[in-house]
Amino acid sequence: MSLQYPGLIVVVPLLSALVISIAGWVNKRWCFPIAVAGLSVAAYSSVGLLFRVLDEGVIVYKLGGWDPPMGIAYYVDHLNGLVLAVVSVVALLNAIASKNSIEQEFPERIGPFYTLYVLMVTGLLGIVVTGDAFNLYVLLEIAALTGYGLIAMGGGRGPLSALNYLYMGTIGACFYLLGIGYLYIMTGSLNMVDIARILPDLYQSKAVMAAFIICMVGVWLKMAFFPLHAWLPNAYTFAPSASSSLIAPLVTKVMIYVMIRLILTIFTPEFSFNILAVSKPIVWLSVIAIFMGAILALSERNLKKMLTFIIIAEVGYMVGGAWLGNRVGMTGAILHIANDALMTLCVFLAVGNIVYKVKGAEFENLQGLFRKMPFTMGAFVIGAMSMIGVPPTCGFFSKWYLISGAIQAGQYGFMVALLFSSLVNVVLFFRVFEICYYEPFSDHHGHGDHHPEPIDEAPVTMLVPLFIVAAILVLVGLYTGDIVNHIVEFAIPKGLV
Amino acid sequence: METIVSIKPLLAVSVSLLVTPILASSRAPNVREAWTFMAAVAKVLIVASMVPAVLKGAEIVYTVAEVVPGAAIKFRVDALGMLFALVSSSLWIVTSAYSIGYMRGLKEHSQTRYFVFFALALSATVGVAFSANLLTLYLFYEMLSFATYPLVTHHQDHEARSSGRKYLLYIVGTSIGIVLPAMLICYNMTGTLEFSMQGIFAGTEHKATITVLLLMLVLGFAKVAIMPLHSWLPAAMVAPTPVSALLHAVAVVKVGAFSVLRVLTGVFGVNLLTNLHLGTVICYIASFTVIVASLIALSQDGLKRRLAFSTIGQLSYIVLGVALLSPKGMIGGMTHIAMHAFGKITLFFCAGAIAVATGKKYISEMVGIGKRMPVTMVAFFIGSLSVIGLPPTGGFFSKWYLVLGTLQADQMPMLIVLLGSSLLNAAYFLPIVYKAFFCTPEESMFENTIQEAPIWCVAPLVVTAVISVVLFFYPTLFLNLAKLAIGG
Amino acid sequence: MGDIIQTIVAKYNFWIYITLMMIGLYAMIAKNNLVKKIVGMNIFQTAIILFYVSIGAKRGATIPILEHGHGGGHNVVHAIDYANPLPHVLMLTAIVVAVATLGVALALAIRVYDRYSTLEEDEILSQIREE
Amino acid sequence: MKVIGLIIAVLTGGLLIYAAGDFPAWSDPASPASTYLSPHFIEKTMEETSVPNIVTAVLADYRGFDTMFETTVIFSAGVACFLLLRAFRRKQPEARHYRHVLTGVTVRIKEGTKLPPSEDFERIDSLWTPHDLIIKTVCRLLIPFIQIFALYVIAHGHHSPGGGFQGGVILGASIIVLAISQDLRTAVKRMGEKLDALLCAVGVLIYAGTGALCLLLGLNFLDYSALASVLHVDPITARSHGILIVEIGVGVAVMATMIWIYNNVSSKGEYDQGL
Repeated sequence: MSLQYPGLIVVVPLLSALVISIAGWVNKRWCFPIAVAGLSVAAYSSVGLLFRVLDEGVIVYKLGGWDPPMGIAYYVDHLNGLVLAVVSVVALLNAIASKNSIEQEFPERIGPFYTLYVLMVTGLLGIVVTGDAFNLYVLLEIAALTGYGLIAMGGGRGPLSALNYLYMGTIGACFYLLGIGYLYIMTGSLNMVDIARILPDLYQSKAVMAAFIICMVGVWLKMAFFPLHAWLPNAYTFAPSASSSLIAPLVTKVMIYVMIRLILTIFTPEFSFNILAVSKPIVWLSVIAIFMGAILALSERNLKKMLTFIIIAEVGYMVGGAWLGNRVGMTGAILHIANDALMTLCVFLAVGNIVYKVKGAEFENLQGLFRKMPFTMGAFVIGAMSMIGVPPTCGFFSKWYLISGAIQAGQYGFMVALLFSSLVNVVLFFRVFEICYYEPFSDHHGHGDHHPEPIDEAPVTMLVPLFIVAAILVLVGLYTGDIVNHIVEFAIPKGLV
Repeated sequence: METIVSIKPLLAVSVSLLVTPILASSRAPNVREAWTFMAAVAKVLIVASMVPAVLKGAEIVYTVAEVVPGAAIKFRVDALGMLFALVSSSLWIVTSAYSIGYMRGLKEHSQTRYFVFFALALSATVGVAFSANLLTLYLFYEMLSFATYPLVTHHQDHEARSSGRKYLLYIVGTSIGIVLPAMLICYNMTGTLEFSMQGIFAGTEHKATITVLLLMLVLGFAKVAIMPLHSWLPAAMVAPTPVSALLHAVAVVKVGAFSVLRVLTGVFGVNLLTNLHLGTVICYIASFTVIVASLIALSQDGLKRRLAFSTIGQLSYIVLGVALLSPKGMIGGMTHIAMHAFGKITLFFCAGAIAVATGKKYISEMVGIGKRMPVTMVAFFIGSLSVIGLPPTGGFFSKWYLVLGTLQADQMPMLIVLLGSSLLNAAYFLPIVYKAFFCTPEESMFENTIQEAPIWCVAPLVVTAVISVVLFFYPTLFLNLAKLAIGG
Repeated sequence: MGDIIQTIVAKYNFWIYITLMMIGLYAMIAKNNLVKKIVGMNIFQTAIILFYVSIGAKRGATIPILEHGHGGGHNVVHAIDYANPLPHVLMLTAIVVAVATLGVALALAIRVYDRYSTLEEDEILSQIREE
Repeated sequence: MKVIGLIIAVLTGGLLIYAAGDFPAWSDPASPASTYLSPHFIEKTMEETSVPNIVTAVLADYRGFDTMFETTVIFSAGVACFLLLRAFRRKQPEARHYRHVLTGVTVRIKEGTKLPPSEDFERIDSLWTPHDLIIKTVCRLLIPFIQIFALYVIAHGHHSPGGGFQGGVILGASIIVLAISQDLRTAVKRMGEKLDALLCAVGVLIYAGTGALCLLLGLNFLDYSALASVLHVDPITARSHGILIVEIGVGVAVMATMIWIYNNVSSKGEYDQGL
């Protein structure tokens, strides 16, 4: 069976999404177990696949039995093996954690909601696993369309934000499609490896350069890289908790993966870094992205929205790291895909719990939360520490590699931006903690346990996944060395030093 | 040198970490405090069990995780680390006892949280002591910063919030903004962060870069409170007294001092600093802090604030001693970690005991208090002597070696600084004791009946005072450790 | 001069699609009405579809359906006689995606209209500011 | 915004025009696109899949995986529209309008109440709905033909332009015509919401299920030659049959989704009054 893992990763969620949509019309209570079962199989196969890749190297899976480049093939190497495992695990944990909030927020629409949820995961996994540039586009649109639906469920300003996201997302995806068209017209192929084989003769072509630029811009739009980020904050803020804690950790990260795939596999580092020679400006752009993300986050008075601006800064980390043009920076960027997905999940799940209990994420809703929801806040603190970059949480180590890369590349601006953003994150998160911790202020000097507010925690099903994620943050941090030596090291082509 | 691989360092660090879930979930205060004691005793025993090996010159290492090539999360117990771990873990027991008396005496809220974070802070402190490289040290340094935040802001009122902000701003701001980049630059220049006698820069010639890195690392560890990055320490005095005692006389500030020692001896190495004449630079920075802090202390009326400024000055002794780069000076600096710890914690305990028994916080309100609380004030006297550096207390030895160190290094200005500041120390401590005992009945603000603080408060301070005296007669353990630490 | 004109004529398909695409892109960014933006989006997508389909064209070739179905289909087939089938396949997908996006976009526009009773972006924004 | 839009559009256009210089001329038989992969498709399709319509073969077999997701895109759009628009708490219309079929007299009944179902009265959407016997009858007559044509398009996709998408759209259109010519309620009566939703999923399920069946039979996902043992034909013919099966699935899914989306969008998810 393990030979079929690459197929199962995408097919099982797809089938389970279809079954959910049927089951939704029969009995709503079946939806959740089916979704969890489907996502578990996907998670199991992708972790299994990662271990197989570690043993055997790149795995090619020919869909329909056709040899690439005639047919579509999956290429699973160390890079997407890692991302696959992260995506599927994040999706599974979030599905379990958000059960209650889904039932609370829209009890009537459980069936279609889970259908879209699992379809979105299918799309994201498909984007990561595929080795065909056009197939990637189709899956991109699946992930996007389902994402619009999931975001617009939020009510209020949700639909408007989703519509804006749709415009931007469509432009992004179309740009990507156009870029692939340019590559197709120049090479006649759609298979990534095949394109990479043909391209070196065409490196001087204007059309190939344009293809690269268009693809990049398209992907940047989708990942909300500054200055193309305007759609993201509202879309993520007004989405319901269950959606935002799926979309926020995964979508931008998967798009970063696509960008790295474009740089490393399709265009090769030689072309991206040496022939184009645009690394410096892009790194400076990401420096601006980090600064802007951090500064804009400071002005927010809503926890969820604040986090969305941090995501924009984090996108800057990864784009900058990837474009530093050296091995260490790329290592940092790849590592940060995994780490950022996990820590974003952690904080968003915590916010989900908070919203579930106190019905809002405005700062004034947060008063006294350390007393009221100590477990949720405990996990939130770990997530926040990881975002700040405190060892031994994983956020520290990817930052470590990113900064090392910046030093090696002589891009001190990027180093300063990363440190600045860490410091701003301290301010941001401790501002939240202060509200949760001090307010309402005790008028007396706080002697004696006069009226301890009763603990009012989220249900266990929401807490356990949250704790698992928080624990993973620390564990991944401690195993950074192994991850880098056994996975990331092989994910980057030898040519990049 | 013999190297032993053992899990003991990890156990020593994690014993208080592991106990935190039990502390957090225990409902009855007695159970909670029993666990605290058990963890504290276990910790001391584990640390102490490593002493013989270390005294034989062996090193105990344990690698937790190989996170970054050349910089694992790794423990290494050497003489200097052992000295510090021994001091901090043994003082945890005493402080735990004192905390019980203090917290119950004042009926503080959120005692469970207090004990949990106290345990966390202790884990971090011992972690710093046993770190084998700069990365591990940074890890525990940061952990300590965040674990002590809830302790500093225990009262959860407006004042606590603003102090907490200041605390974070200085401590975390410097560690992320200065130490982290400096560490990364070191790492990228040399490919390692492992502490070693020769330092990691052996063979590199970038004098300017090294100077900048040195300054960044020395000032960046702001817990050592070298001026101008000192003002978090007086602000942090809003914390409950046991917190001030352990953390601001022992754990937090000493972690800062210890980190600087590690940076000077392990990262840069004595030889390099001597060759580049960088020790002198650090000496002048430290001596400035010594003098100015002592002068400010003179003018403080709040007892805890005066103690805080005294601490700032004393911390710079440690840095000064090591920066002299002469063997005697380094021994002095290192032993000062221990000697000052016992002396200063006694003083803080006394301040807390006074607060519990009488509610007084200002020195001007303490005239004649010796009649009311004779035991406490005698202990205070002993503590003062130790901090000033007079026999028969342990503080004498560290001062003595510091003075010898200046002579050995031929640094006359430093000798003057040391002697001058000792006079200042005496000037801001002894009047308190004098006024406490020798005043006319009219001046006395207290009735003439003896009424001490609860036994849980008094016993610890008596113990630490006695230890301070004992250290005068038996200083060999710490002196030997310090001698080993400088490699002789 | 003749060369330039020849290039322009020889690649007229690209100029047409680029023009259409610019129109679509402009409409998506600059138009105030949400539905007009959707229209712009469709023009944009159509331009790309045209671009792809025009890649498939081949001089002197016919549609890529072999003349003989069952039975006599074993004559030699020359690639030069048939148009490139791949772009057509790809664009079937892209058309479907465009339709699906259009459906979702319209659904969202309806929801927006329900809430704000207008589809003009500036009016919606002023309503949001007043909230 | 207008200026920004103009600048962006011009910049993009400029880049594309600049790049177009390197493109092969239009309909150049020597262009890479025409010489690299497409000859293989053109020359080998018949041999490998025994489908004369190369587009169909590439669509459903060589790149069948794309097409499966294409169907999934449609499906997710259907679900998304449903999720976004479907009003679960239906608002009672302020008034209902009925027309007496024989006389054409319209009756307006105020909120809450309704006429008992009877042969004589038909419900109409609004007062101005015209009494359009000709349109209704013509459409009624046309619809069966449209549907038969649709089935032909699906089934004959192997040999002529057509296939699941095209046929499915035509099928869907036949029902939509019904909804337009009569009213939405009539169409929904013929093809209920639940049926729509189920058919959507079932259509994609046929496709994905065929693929999964291949996987269970021991070959890779969507490798129709695995079906040879089930269909009792040789592997090449099995591919041809496999293509037909998935095209049927596509047809079902596209039809149902078209109708579903139309129903939701045209009635704001209330399934009462259409356009």
